[in-house]
Amino acid sequence: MKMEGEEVRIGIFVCHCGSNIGGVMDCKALVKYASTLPDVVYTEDNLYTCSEVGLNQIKDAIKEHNLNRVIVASCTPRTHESLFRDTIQEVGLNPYLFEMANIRDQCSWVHMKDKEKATEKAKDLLRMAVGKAKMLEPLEKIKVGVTPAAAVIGGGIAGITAATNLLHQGFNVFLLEKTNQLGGIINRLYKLYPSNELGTEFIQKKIEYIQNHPNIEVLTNATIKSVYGFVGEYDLEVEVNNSTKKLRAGTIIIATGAQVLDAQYVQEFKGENVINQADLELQLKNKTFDAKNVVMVQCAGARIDERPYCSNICCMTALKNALLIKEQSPDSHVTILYRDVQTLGTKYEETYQKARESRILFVKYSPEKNPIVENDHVKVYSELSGGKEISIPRDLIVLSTPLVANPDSKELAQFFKVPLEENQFFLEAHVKLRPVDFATDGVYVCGCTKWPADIPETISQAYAASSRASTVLSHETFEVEGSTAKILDKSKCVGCEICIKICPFGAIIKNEEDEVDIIQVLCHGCGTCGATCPHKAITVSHFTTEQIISQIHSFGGD
Amino acid sequence: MNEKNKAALVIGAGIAGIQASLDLGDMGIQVHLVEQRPCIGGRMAQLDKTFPTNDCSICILAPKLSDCARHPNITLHTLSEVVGLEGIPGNFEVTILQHPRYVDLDKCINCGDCVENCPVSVDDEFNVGLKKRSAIYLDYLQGIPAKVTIDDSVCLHFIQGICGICKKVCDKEAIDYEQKEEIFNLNVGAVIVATGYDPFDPTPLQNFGYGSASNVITALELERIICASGPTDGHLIRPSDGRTVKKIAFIQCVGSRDKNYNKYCSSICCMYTTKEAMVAYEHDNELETKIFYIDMRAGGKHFRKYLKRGEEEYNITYVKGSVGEIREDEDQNLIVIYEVSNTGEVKSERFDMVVLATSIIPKQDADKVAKSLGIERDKYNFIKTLPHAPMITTREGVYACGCCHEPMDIPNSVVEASSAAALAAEVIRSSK
Amino acid sequence: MNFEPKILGFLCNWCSYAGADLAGVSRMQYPPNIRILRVMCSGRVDPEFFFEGFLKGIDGIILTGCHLGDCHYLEGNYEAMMKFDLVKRLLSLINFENRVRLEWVSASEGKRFAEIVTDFTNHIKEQGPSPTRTDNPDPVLVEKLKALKNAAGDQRLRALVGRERKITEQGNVYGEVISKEKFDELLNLAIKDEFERHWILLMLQKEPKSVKGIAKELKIDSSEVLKHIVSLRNQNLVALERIEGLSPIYVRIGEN
Amino acid sequence: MQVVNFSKRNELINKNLSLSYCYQCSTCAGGCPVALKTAGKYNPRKIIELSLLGLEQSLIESQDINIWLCSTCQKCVEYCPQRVLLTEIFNTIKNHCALAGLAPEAYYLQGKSIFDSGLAIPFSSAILRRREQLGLPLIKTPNIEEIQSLLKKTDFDKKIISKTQKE
Repeated sequence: MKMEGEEVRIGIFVCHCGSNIGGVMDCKALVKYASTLPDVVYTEDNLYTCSEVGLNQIKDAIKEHNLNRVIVASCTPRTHESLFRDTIQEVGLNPYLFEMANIRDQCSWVHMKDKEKATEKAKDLLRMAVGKAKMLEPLEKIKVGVTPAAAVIGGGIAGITAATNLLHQGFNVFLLEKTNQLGGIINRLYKLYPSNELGTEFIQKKIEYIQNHPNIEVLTNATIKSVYGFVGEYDLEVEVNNSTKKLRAGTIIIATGAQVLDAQYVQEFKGENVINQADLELQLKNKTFDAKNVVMVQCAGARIDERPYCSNICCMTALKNALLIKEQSPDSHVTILYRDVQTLGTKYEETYQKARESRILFVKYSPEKNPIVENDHVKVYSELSGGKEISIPRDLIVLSTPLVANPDSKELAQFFKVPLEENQFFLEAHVKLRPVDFATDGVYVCGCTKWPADIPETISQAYAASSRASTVLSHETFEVEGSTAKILDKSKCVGCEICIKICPFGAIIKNEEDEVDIIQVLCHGCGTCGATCPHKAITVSHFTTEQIISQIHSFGGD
Repeated sequence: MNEKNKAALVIGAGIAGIQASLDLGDMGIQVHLVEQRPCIGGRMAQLDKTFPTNDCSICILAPKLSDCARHPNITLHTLSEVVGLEGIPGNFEVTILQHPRYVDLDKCINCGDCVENCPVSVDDEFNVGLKKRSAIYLDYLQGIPAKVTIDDSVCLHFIQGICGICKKVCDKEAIDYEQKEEIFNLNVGAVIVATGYDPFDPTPLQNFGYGSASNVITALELERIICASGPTDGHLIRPSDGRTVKKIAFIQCVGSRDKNYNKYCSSICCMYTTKEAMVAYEHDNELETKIFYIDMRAGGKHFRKYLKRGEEEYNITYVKGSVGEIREDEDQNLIVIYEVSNTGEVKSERFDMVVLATSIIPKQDADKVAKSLGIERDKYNFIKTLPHAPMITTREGVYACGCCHEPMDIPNSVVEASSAAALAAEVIRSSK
Repeated sequence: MNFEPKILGFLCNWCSYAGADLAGVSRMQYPPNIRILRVMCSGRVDPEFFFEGFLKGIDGIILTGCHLGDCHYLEGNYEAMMKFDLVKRLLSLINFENRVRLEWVSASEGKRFAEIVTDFTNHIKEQGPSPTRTDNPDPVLVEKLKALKNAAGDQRLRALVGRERKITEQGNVYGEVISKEKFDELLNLAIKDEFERHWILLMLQKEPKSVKGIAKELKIDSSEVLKHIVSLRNQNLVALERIEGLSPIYVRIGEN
Repeated sequence: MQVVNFSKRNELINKNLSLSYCYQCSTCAGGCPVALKTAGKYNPRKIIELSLLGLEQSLIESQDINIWLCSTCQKCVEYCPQRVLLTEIFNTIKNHCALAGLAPEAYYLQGKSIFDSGLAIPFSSAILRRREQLGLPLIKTPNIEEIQSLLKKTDFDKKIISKTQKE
């Protein structure tokens, strides 16, 4: 695909890489061969093409011989492509008009004993590089403007923390809260671990701070009605107290939290005076707690077929409350029926030690023989005694019920086109290395929205989400690689939407005219859409079908 | 974007330090990333796979390494350490000591000629001593910067004044024996500490036989053994006789949750053990694995599902309860003595290999680092942080992330790295 | 027997290409027959590419990507797997399925990459040169390959495979999930149809033919050919040219 | 079905705070030579578990687990990651049993011998003859009164009466 009116002029630079390539294959013969290839107008070999000398030679040759494509045959593009691209750009050549032939890592080094064949292979690789280079097109990096504001959805500790950090960094924030009050779950908690602070005091200070900040707009009773746009420019329509409000933000942070499963939904442990940890916290907070024999049941409604996950925070919650009970009434007896005590790290394991030393009794049970709640005692089959039945006196049962996803999580996820996992928690881009990102750029997640997390964890994640958001908001424009998907021929598209469905980044959409369109800033350039489109209406720049086929043909020979 | 912005200092270029640097760099803030070792990458580079996705560790790390090296806002200082920090948040003066590499970074092309010809052979730290390296060496194959380094503590030129082969064989004239230690100062607005952890040496736990029974190894050693680019090319074989392994016992909480050594929980062992057992099984589908645990700690995302898969698809048996003793028989098999806790029965069972999930401990030089930064440590020697904002240290403007302040897995380290970056950005941006 | 096969390797940038580089850094030796073509993701590899390669006399083609779950682009390698499966099914119609391979190679598996290449090269050596590579390739085989290439580029198979994961995992537009077995059955039928239709089109491109004439060359039942002709006529790809005796003669129309 | 006895449990913890440290890791059982020999019939972890639950009936009355098999080799104490002083806890329990007259008969006989003669193994004429043949010196008879007053101070005399003797 030649540029109109311009003849393709390819320059080839063969690197000896000292003896790494030069010691194995005949670089002079390679250069000679290269000069015979079509559209090649200039060739040379360098001892080290990547050295200052080598790079200058490339630049000089481009100017002198009017080269408009450059091929370097040397090491691997994974380490050196960017260097050579920058070099040709310095003398005004579009950086995408560059191609590499990997004749070291994938040739001289792996065929050291077969010098002749290595040289033959290198020739083929050069020919293939020419095949690609002659089809290369100049590409521009894509830029979109960024609105320096974030919309934070959810006014609990996660949302408040993220919002505060962004305010401190100098950005504007819209904080959207579904209920009429900020603070989320913490409003209902008594004391917090591991600091033992009062929950309300802890959160009120933070709420007051942001409410008085000039650069934030806090919207309570707010429901999202619609979302348009993409990274840099999201337009949200929000219903606030029966009126519609429109706002624009460069990034979105989802911090909607989760819900505590109510004790009544746990079939296994029904009975009089059966509550959950959240209820217990309210009793402790309102000083209505009055029980002598308390039995807590861990994993109540969790780690079962219906809800197979561990809710992560219940062990520490139970330990905290058990210790508070012991503090309040040292003569009471607190028993914790557990499956595995989850007290990771330094402080939590210490809490578990402290709980044992404070005479809290721990009994391990197995779900095959669940504890049976009776009126004044609990029958327990201690797993460590081979399921022997023992009875524990009780007047109160506290179930450690899991956190469950919000019922409207699916709806919210659809607004932002981000995925949920099987328990309806939000699914991040990569559990390992992109824990608060989504595949869709510009949308971030933190706290219990994505998995049960305690307060310290939630705060860390909230800061992390604001950091990620700041990487976008800090720039006036958001820039992406030029090698993205593009529609080749609109008339070929039949609107089957297969590309939309397979794109993991949400980069392909149907626009207002009901036409398939690519949001280039969201495209990561994998090219799967191009390989998939039934009508070949879409391709990916820099790895177009024509370019690849040309490479294949160059190898196969005509 | 704003030239008035102060730079940030990040200490430690493991996954936490790298993520913090990338975030700050992407925010348009200049970053000085200081790393003690010759290459960046840290512990994660040593791992074969990562849980719960069983991603190849280097595959997902390598792009971040090169992003870091190529980032216009990030300056790498390898073989360097921070020796002093003066000043106030927004205006710190930091002193850096850079050790000589004896190799010109601009000239070295990592061709390996010097490495091939170096006559010295010493234990390779990256492969936890399971492999040898030369005195001039590349930290690890995929390491960045992809440049060699001379270890002057073993190099014959430096200890005996002889040899000099590397200098002779280097076409690029990259070897420079004259390089000296350098001390320089940087002005930064905020500091992020991400110095990571060391693995605990289980030798003192004599009942487990590490150090005396050669087929008792640590989890990190297994990680290298099963890694395709490790010392055995990824063949799961016994150190004693090279025989393939058919039955492995994994023992949890080795040195962790133990008042005699480290009272705390190391947080990651339950999960990485299952991962190692899975990966080992992928090497040999006849492999039988038992994992001895006290409490199976799997609260993270999809961790329970992961363990279930281990049990159902990878022939892993989870045994509640730790092990009393490990004895070695005449064939160097290991006899593990343990209680079947639900019956109370005590059994002895033969295994080909035993893997100890050793705890995470503060870095050997945690003391020095903390002193030079003027920050406090907790009773375990980890960096002390606030309970509700675990990145905030005792010195304003200095933040910690990852295992330097508490044991944690990679996702949490990455989260904390980003959050430390957010806090550092607050300081830097409010103190222009 | 000094056959040096021509082998093409499609490698994804993030895992496999890095693994191949690692083999180099580690100086692992393998046969010099492979030529590596870098793509960003194994999912980029269009089924057509394989046929382009074989038509140009390449003897074996290997596709490698990140291990499942490791894809840099999340799920591109799953898409690669679906497409490769289609390619294999198509190639089996001309007994070429042994000339392609799909492997997962991670960035740390330099040795594994070298082993795979060695093994695949030896395997292709055993297969012998591709019949298309000889001086005088069997024209029927070439026609078949062309027909397969066109089938792989045709919207019907592409749409089917493009929807495969959705249909077999999440369900079709009616919400019904079709089992993998059922899907494969459908796919095989479609493959057979498309192959025959594209072959017919190529044939008619050269010269108009009767149903009987086509059936004879294709070695399939006339009723099958008639079915194809009806379908192709509906698509405006074939038209009735004339009637010869009692036999209608068909001709290729429209663009290629 | 036994009921968790919080006062028994607290009583034991009050005597040995380290009992509360236990998190039931099984290291003691796995490291116990007697447990290995008896395939776990004697099992230090189970004794600790029963103690934590205050299950007096199993622990003392019926002696489900034979606490008397402990050889006091201290391996469990050495290996315990939580520094539970198992053998001390066992002593407390043994003393409970002894006082309740529930210890094995041999312990009472031996205790009585110490109380009566100051000797764990009383002289027999055969031993004395043998010593003479080997030219060993005569053994001095200890001051029984002194010993007995010491033993009484520690309630030893009350512990050496077995259940059968009581009856």
